[in-house]
Amino acid sequence: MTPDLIYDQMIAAGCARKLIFSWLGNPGVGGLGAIRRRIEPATSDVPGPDGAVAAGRLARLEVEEYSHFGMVGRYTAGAAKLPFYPIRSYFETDLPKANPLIREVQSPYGDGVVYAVPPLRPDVTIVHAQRADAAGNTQIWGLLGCQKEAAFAAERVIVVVEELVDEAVIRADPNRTIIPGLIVDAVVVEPFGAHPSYVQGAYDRDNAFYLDWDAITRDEAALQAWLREWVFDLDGRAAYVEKLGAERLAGLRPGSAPSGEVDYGSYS
Amino acid sequence: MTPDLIYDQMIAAGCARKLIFSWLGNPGVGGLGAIRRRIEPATSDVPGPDGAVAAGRLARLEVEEYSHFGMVGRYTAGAAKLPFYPIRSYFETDLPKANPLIREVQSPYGDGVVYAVPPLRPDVTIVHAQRADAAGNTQIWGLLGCQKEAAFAAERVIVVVEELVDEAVIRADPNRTIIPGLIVDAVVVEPFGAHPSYVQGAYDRDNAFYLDWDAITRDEAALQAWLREWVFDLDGRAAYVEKLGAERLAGLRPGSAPSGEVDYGSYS
Amino acid sequence: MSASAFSKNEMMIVAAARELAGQRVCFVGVGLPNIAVNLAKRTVAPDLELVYEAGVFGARPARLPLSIGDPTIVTGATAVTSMYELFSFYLQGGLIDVGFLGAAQIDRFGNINTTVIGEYDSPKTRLPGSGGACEIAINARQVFVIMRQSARSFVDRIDFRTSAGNLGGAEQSERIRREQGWLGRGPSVVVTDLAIWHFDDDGEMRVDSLHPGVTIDDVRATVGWEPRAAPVLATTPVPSAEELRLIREELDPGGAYTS
Amino acid sequence: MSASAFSKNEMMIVAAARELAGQRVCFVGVGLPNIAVNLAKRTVAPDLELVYEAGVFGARPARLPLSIGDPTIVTGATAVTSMYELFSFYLQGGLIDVGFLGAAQIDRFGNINTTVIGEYDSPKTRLPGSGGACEIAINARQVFVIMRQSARSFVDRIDFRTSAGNLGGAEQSERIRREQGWLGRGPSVVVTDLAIWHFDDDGEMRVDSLHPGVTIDDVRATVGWEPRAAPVLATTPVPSAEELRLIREELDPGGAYTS
Repeated sequence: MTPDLIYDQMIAAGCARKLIFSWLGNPGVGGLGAIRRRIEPATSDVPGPDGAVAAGRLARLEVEEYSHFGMVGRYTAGAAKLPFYPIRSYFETDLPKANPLIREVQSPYGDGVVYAVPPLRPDVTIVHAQRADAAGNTQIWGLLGCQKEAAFAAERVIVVVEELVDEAVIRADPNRTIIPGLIVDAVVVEPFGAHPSYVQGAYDRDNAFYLDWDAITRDEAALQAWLREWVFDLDGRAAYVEKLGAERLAGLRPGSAPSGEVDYGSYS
Repeated sequence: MTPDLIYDQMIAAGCARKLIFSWLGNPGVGGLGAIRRRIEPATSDVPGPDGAVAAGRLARLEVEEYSHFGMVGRYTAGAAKLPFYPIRSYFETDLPKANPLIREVQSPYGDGVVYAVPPLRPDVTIVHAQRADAAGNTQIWGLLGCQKEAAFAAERVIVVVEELVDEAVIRADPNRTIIPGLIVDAVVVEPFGAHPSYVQGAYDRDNAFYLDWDAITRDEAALQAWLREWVFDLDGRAAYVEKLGAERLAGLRPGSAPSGEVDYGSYS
Repeated sequence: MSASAFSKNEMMIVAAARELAGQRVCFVGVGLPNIAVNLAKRTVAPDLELVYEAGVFGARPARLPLSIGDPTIVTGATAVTSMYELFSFYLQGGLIDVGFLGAAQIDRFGNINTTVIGEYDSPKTRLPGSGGACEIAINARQVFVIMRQSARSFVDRIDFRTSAGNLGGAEQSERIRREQGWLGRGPSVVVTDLAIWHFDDDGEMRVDSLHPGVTIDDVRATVGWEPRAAPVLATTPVPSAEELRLIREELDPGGAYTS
Repeated sequence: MSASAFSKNEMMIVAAARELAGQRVCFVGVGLPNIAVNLAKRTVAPDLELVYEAGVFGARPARLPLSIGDPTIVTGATAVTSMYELFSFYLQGGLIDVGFLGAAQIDRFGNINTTVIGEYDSPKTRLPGSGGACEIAINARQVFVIMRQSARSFVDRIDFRTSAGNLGGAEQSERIRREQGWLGRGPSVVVTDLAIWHFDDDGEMRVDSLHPGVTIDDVRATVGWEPRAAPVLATTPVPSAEELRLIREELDPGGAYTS
């Protein structure tokens, strides 16, 4: 939906053929070089300094582009098994010309036309959350984005959590459950798994990383070196977190802002 | 959406000309006599024993009928200013024949037809909730039903709450806010305001009332007598609650089932 | 009533509950399905995920819910969602294995009426309406029905088709389900106070098991068409002492459903 | 930089923030709008309700949000919703008074490009894309734009119309807005590092105020058409010491936006 640093990394590593999105960038900082190099002909013709995964050797990135609400509508239609989702966006813009999957649909009440977007059904949706139980029942607070819709729309769902909790913790507050274990295929317990991004209540965005990325992403060699150092040469995510160092991570911890409790009542 | 006792009371009192709904009844108990008498010709021809508000003197009740998802779709379209909402219901049922507002709409992707329901924009939506602040920011836990959609779809919104709380209570847990004060026209603080129904964590359904209602609603005279005693002759809702009696209400209090707390984190 | 004696309603509820053995996710309808599913959760299907249309997934009601919007279905549940999300993502999204419905009228192909007896615009009896039934009927993978059986309820022609069953037969039903992309295969069992019915390949229901003390003539006398019976009719096993105890002590101590 | 001196970017942000005086509900776009709106909330519009597209209504960010999905917009907010609900009920539902957008290119009628420079299929520069901008542009009651002004950004023809402004002029814009039932009246102000622009009755933008030290020739040199100017050009009041303090000490101590 909103490709940022992690997409830039995956695309630099050659993991993607096509991007379906509504906004791309390094939020609050700048652009994403690996993605731009695979979209802009002037830069994508330049071979990268590195071997097989250098940008210059990779095919142009296919692009299928919507607005935010369009992407939300696509996931919603995917989750609800609807053939389309109607929204009032796109009139008098060039987006329907750029993307022929954005189509008009007539209201059956004779009051005009709206635009439609088609359902999106990801092969896999990966959601990061504060906590889940072993059955995959997942709770999130703070921004929810479009994670529920993207999970329900997907063929498979992987939940990455800061903390594995007892089922009783989940069942004590069922209104916080965003994704039921019913649709979850795997729960991965990986503290700091959202780094360099943040998790509400757990840690802040590592803004130094975002700022540093701006220089790295402009230079294909630097990007490939970063991938070697921080991805390929490390034995999994735990090693990545260890390499970041305890001090850096501790500096990302927010102060406390407790929610308060409510009472569901015991009815027996 | 699901007319139950309070609708039966309002219709017996002559407050309604038309019912737009998906299910009607006394949940878990039986039927709603006042409504049935204004729909079934055999009974609606019988004049009521009481004066102007007797069922027999009132016109037949207009009926506009959907399924649950149809009503949800109507409110959703109303809240989102969509000209229609598409759902996969109604195929091969008699509902579209009974209600010509249920119409087919073609998918613009050439993969068939779904049904559409039209937007519903209530003049007023009344929501009962556990708590709100003075600005109308309203929090609900437990069943959410279609209250958010119905509130956003409405011209005016009245929130009735068990408890008025400080703004800080709301802001401590923004994920629990279902309705923002922005769309609320009035906050009414009325403990036990949902009686004889329940409020999660606050009180249980007064089941004796529902059982008693079955006899009352079958007999127009008994129903009108109930309205006199419990509505017309009382000076507002507080008098109704007082008349119920502290003992009866105390018996409806559930045990405690606390939600636990989460931490939003302080990011400054 | 002694533990060995039982009412027709108790037999019906027990038989319906047993049909849920091995099922995973059940959408619970209002009325009789509510008690049958709650009994199943306590007996043959402890892992059954109960879904209530008011917006609950994974309910663990501590008592029999008085309605399908009872607060006891929320406390201790896995998840609460809006009705929008429940109907969109869980039901229409195809996550429901069994939809458990009641009915006022049913025909031989399992089509259901819960709307009106008589003409729609001038009904003899106004019934509750669809609620979520018409969408459960086409989106749940299978539909189970529980209802009392009588000449007024098992009819040759239902007065209003609220919820689609096997339509005019299996051939038509399968074609339309395929064409429309319905996720459900339609009705698979009807449990009454007299018998257990399943569906033949042509989509018509067939008596497979008579409850203790019920004869095939009792069934014929309460069906508005010439009913089909399995070549060898089983007898439904009587309720166990534990099943009866659960109904009488935990689920329906007032006997509202079962007396 | 002393308190009395200020950068062009600081002047732009201060001028943009002041335009929000008296407004109630503001949808905050990514980038420059984020800092302008947060400054307004601390100065001319303390009651402003900040709406962030990631799903927050009534944000009270304790610091300048690093992005429009920063956790500081959640803590202490009035409400968090899904993006679905935010775009459906708040934005498309018509509850937003002002949508505050940035832009890479703008034309004289306030149409905006944030998609590509050059051909769409073979772009010279790939920009971020619409995000929520194309829906904000037609659903927010008014649109405010903040952007740096240059011959590359104020162009006679934008390369791609991401978000509708006054289309080919007010007549066409009003007709289409009426026909399509758009809730928004379109762009009403553009604030740049040089000037403040509003829109004439015919839908074309007009310079109303020049920032201190800027001449109309500076403006002409950075606009790809012959720009219109108000008969009497105002001079934008300089940033106050308090406005500068808020920017430098609280909102952008690193100077990312304002240096």
